[in-house]
Amino acid sequence: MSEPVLEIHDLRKSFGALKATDGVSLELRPGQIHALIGPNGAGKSTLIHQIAGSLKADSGTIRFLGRDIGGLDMAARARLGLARSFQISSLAQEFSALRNVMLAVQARQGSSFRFFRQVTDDKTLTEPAMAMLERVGLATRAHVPAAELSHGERRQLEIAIALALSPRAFLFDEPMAGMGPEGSKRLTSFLDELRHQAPMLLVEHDMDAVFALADRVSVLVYGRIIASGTVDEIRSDPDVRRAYLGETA
Amino acid sequence: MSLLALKGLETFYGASQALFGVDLDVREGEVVALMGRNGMGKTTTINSILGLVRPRSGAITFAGKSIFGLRSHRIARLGLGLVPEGRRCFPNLTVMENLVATARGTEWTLEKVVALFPRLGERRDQYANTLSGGEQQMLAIGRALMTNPRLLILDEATEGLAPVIRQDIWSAIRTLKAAGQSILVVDKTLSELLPVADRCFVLEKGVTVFTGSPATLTPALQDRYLGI
Amino acid sequence: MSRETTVNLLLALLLLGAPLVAAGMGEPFYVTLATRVVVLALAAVGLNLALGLGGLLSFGHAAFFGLGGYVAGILATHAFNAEPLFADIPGTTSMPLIWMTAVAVAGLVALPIGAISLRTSGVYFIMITLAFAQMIYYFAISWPAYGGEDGLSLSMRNAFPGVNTAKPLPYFLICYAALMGALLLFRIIEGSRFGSALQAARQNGTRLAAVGIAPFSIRLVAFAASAMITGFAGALYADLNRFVGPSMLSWHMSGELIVLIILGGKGRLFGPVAGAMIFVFFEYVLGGITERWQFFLGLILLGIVLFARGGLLGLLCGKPRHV
Amino acid sequence: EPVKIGVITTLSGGGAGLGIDMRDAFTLAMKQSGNKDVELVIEDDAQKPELAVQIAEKMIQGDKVDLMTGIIWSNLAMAVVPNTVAQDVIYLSPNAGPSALAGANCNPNYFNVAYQNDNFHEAMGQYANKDYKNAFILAPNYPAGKDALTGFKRYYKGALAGEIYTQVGQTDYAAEIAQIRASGADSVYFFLPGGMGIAFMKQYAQSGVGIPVTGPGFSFSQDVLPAIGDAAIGVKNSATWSKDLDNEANKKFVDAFKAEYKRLPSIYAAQSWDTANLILAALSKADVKDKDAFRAALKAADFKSVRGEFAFNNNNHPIQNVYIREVVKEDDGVLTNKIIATAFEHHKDAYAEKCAM
Amino acid sequence: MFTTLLIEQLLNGLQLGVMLFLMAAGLTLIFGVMGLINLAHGSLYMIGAFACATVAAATGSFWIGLIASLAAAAGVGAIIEVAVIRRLYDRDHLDQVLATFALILILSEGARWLFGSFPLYLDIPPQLQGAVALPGGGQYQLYRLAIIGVGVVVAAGLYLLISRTRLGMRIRAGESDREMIGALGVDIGTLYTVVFALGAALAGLAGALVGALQSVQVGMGEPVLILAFVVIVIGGIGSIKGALVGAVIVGVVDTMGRFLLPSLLALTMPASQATTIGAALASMLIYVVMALILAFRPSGLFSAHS
Ligand SMILES: Nc1ncnc2c1ncn2[C@@H]1O[C@H](COP(=O)(O)OP(=O)(O)OP(=O)(O)O)[C@@H](O)[C@H]1O
Ligand SMILES: Nc1ncnc2c1ncn2[C@@H]1O[C@H](COP(=O)(O)OP(=O)(O)OP(=O)(O)O)[C@@H](O)[C@H]1O
Ligand SMILES: [Mg+2]
Ligand SMILES: [Mg+2]
Repeated sequence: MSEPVLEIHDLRKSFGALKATDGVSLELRPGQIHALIGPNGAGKSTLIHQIAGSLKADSGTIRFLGRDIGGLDMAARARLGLARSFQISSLAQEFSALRNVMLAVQARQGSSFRFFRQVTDDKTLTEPAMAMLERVGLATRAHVPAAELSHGERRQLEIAIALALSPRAFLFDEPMAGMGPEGSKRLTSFLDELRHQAPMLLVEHDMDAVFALADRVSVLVYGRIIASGTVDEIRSDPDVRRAYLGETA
Repeated sequence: MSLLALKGLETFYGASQALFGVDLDVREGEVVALMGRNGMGKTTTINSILGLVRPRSGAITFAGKSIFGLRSHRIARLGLGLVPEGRRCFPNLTVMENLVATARGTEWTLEKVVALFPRLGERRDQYANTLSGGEQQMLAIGRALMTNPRLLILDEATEGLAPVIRQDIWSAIRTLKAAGQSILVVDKTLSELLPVADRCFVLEKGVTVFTGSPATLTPALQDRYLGI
Repeated sequence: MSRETTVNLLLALLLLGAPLVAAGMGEPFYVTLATRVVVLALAAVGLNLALGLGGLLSFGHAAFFGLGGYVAGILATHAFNAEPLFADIPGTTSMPLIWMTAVAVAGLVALPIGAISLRTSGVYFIMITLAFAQMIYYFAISWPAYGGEDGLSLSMRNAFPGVNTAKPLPYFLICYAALMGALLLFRIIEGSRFGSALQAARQNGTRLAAVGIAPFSIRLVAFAASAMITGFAGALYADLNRFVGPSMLSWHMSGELIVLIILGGKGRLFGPVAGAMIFVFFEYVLGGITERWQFFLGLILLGIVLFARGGLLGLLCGKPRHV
Repeated sequence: EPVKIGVITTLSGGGAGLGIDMRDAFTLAMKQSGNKDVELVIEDDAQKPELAVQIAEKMIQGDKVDLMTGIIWSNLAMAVVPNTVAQDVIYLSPNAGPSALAGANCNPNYFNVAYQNDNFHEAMGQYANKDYKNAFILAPNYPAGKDALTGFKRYYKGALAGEIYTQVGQTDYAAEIAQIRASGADSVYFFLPGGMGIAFMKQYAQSGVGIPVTGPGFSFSQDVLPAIGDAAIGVKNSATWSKDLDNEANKKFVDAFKAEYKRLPSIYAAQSWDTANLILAALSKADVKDKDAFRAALKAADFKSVRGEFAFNNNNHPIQNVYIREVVKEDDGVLTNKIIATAFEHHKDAYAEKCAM
Repeated sequence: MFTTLLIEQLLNGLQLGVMLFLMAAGLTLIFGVMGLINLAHGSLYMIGAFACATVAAATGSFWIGLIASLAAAAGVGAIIEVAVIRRLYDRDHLDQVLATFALILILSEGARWLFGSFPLYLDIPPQLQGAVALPGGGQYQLYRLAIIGVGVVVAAGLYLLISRTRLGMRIRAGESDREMIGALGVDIGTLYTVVFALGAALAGLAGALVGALQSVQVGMGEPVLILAFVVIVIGGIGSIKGALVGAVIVGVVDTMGRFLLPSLLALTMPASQATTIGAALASMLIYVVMALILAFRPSGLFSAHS
């Protein structure tokens, strides 16, 4: 099997007495969608934050593309090719949807210390950005300021921004949240394609999506991975059913 | 008689119109589902009811009284409890403070809410901005319950909740319904929503395009209005 | 042409035309008054880069304004007294040299101040920048070498090759050209990749970092560039008044620069210009009418905040829109 | 064509009281003279140097004034005076006499009708020799404060129990008062203008430290005495003028001021009154457009000063007496000063020698 | 000898700190808790002092003056809130800066219009004159002790109000999301008017109490404004405990700096130079301390929500 793109070993983070992640290890391999599920407050977002660099881990290692990225800040990790979406959308509110995506395109192209060329006439920015909006179905809303988008539309924009970074791995924190039934369906097939572009660590509570997409599922409870395996293994695991799934599935 | 009734509601954001004539009503003791694709105006409708955005024309009555144009605290005090989209917990208040700051009435107490969501009890002195997404969602629901509303309005209240908790919430909704609580719900999971709803309203581009019982919302209609 | 462009053009023409007419009618004072508008506007354009685009509400920009002024004052004094500055570096009365020094000094001081201040955000940023400015202010008041509280008076205006700077109109034109240059620079920066990143940093720093652009370095560069423009304006102000004193460094000055920006319209190209025009105009006109002028100035400012959202330009041109 | 006099003074903000006294006395003197050929242009500088500069430019370039006067504060004077006199406009200072303008940088267009900043302090230093051997001195940490203590020490021969520079604008003096109490001083000399002085005096009195206090006349002038209250009674202070100074001009002035404004005049009013009368006297002798003649007429100082004998030194600063006054409460309960001694007669400032005029 | 003085100066610093807290208390409420940048705080402080001085002069009683100062400042505060501030909550901080800057101009000139340009007389009430013996032989002024007492009581009261009552929770909730607290049935508009008036009354109280130690004149509020902001920010916005600690740090640092720096410097340089340079450094000291604290703790010592 190929080398893992992302490799986490024994990651820990405490808030006071609370162990939000308590010795988490996992791997993400090329072409893979690795779903991370678990009850609310289990530490899934905390884990994403630590991988993306918006929270500093107390201990443990994070290797990305064979390199230890534990000492890098969030921006540096993003430049290496880690794209993340936020559980609660986080956008440049005054910028239009298009400018939001252009920002990502600009970041991917390299230095932002360019003071002269005007971004709006720069086709190397606008065209790829527009293409991304088209892919997520937001093209008609391209010129609407992010603040005026509906909740679901903002979620779609988050995805478009992550796409525009052409990352080497995606970290998605509940991308389905806020999508209507139709949106969820579309996004599910969209993510399915996306795995060929880059592997993905997917945090999601929408079990239909998880079971449809995941190659591997890890279950996080109270900061620890209590089970990890294929969809079928996880579905039938009694502990997981008790702690998380309930009587569905 | 309807507890809440909307007639021909139109709402604008600045110059752009979001609602073009929404009709909706909720009867006493009923669970009503408000549905529609993303961006069709569900949240705008709810915000218009509560006076969070100012509707421009139409009529809104609650318990026989017109609440159109009233300030939102007056509307809320008449007995509307909101679980808003995106949770909107008060980040600089602790869990406990979020719950008690706006509490009114006696039916739902802190103990009952904690019994419904034990997680909130465990986190009672933590600031809301450090809660996990799902914990914030529970908090928002608990907070609305503690205002003991006559009509509870849930805007995507199960978003981001783990399946077990979601089941708890739906069963709580069923319990509430059984106790005679009126509820207006927006939710994307039809499989869970339709069984509890008494009636459905579907919005498309800011207009009510369908009204009827869940049974009459056929798969064909679902496909047409909701894209399923 | 958009409405805002038209309004901007009119403001620029008005600001140029009025002093030309005044000079033609033998009213040199109005030229001086217009120069004051121009220089204050320039200082505020500098601040607007940090504040309007970057959301960095610096309450300490008077520090850079005053430093620019003191650079001009100190260099000129040393040249006048023929005393070397340090070792054998002499003073100078050449404006271009003074300007370059002022810009460099402002930038160099802004870097460490910015590097420390940018660790904080929001109101803490306001206060820490104020703290640095206050340090410099108290230092200037009590340091006797350059006049302390009494300030430094220049015996004459510094020299610009080929221009008689002592005359109001040529000096006005120099300042006007500087302002237009700064505005052009502002416009270009605003639309550039750097400007995009800077504005995104204001709206949502986390978002910016998540796409791989570190907000800190973007903000730091913007803060320093902003200080440099304001420092430049300070040097011009010193020559305009032929005087520098600690009041240029005081928090009132910082506050006044902020007020100019809000009055005109925050983050808008000509906001500082419009703000400086109305502020100086009212200060001048009311001061001539009544001894209670500050009372009425207050009422007018209050009227503008309450009823003209987004300042004067907001009133004239509506909300700004990003493409 | 009338003679235009530009008056820039502080009419708003915390320091407005001084400027208002200045302006009121000046306009009153002009009114009483009956001279119809004088036109006053009065503007408020709000105690901001840059604004004062702007107004000065306007008066010179726009109003084309012949003379200027009115500034209260040293730092504003330093901003305005050098440029004004360089444009060959005559400036008469009714208050503030920074040392920088008295020595090498003296100017024939600059007349100081008030005092050189050090004068009051020198007088108190001189007088302190009589009773005190161990003085504690304090002033704010800015040029005028340093000039003040330098001036005091120039004549004071005893020892110093302590010397402190306080913060500009400081409002709480508990720490300094504790130091004074602990210092073993036999007297205190302080120069703290405006609100700082009021705060210090109140707190000093409240603290119960009994060591006698002395100060320059500004801190016990008519504009601040009511605010200090009884705490000021008995304090000795130095000044070139006092309400009870026994001369014809002064009686006329005090009566006229009281009648017009229903309050007692302050030192600033007195100096400003003198400035106005000096100008009027010069105007009656020379044409203001003939600068040389007019400067000579001013320099002659041929007017009746409320301060008694008054002449200009080579640097156009006064030669005058400096008195020691004591704060008393009059029968009607009003606090005021009474002269108890003369510290200097025909006093000249220390910088005149450096002036080439 | 020196140690007694040192102890006395420490006490002075502490006292100055509590006095600063008292001056900052109203601002803590309006700025720290409601999140409104109110530059006119100093003007409200001035109004309190003027009202107290005027009424005390007319009635002969400091205490009636004190009540008048509370009433006047609260009244002006309420009017300001309803007429101006209320329209600014949903605006940018910057609009608040401009509006309250305008209010400074209006209130200062208005006060001068009403009360004249000369400083007013206000002395400490006879009941509080004199000193009390401290254990250990020292003496301390009664009035200053009373100020410490009031400061501590105000601190405790505010702390309880903000963190223990439902009212306090609602105020804080309103700061973070006005719309939402309204949608939950709280009349946040009226609540904020009341709270603003309360903050103003506290400013007025401080003006009256501290005014008896200072010069009561136009412009007296300005240095207070900056210091009050410094105190709150050092302590951490929104935290009453922080404001108190911040105030005491500023008070002690400032006092000890003024007292010790010149003598320390005198060890290394001529005395006359040491006094001026020492004084210069002392005046910069609190800002240095503030910059240091914020550099290491970017949201103050006890930020309520970091
Ligand atoms: N800054 C913090 N201080 C204290 N506790 C925190 C902080 N941040 C997170 N926590 C706690 O850590 C736990 C893990 O939170 P996290 O957001 O990772 O959960 P999650 O698995 O993403 O949950 P959800 O599915 O509800 O989003 C939660 O109980 C949360 O309350
Ligand atoms: N603050 C706003 N300003 C301008 N337009 C807005 C604003 N909020 C929403 N809109 C627009 O109003 C329309 C209706 O939005 P609304 O949020 O009500 O949709 P929704 O049905 O709740 O969608 P979702 O399922 O995505 O939450 C959308 O087109 C949206 O872009
Ligand atoms: Mg999460
Ligand atoms: Mg919605």
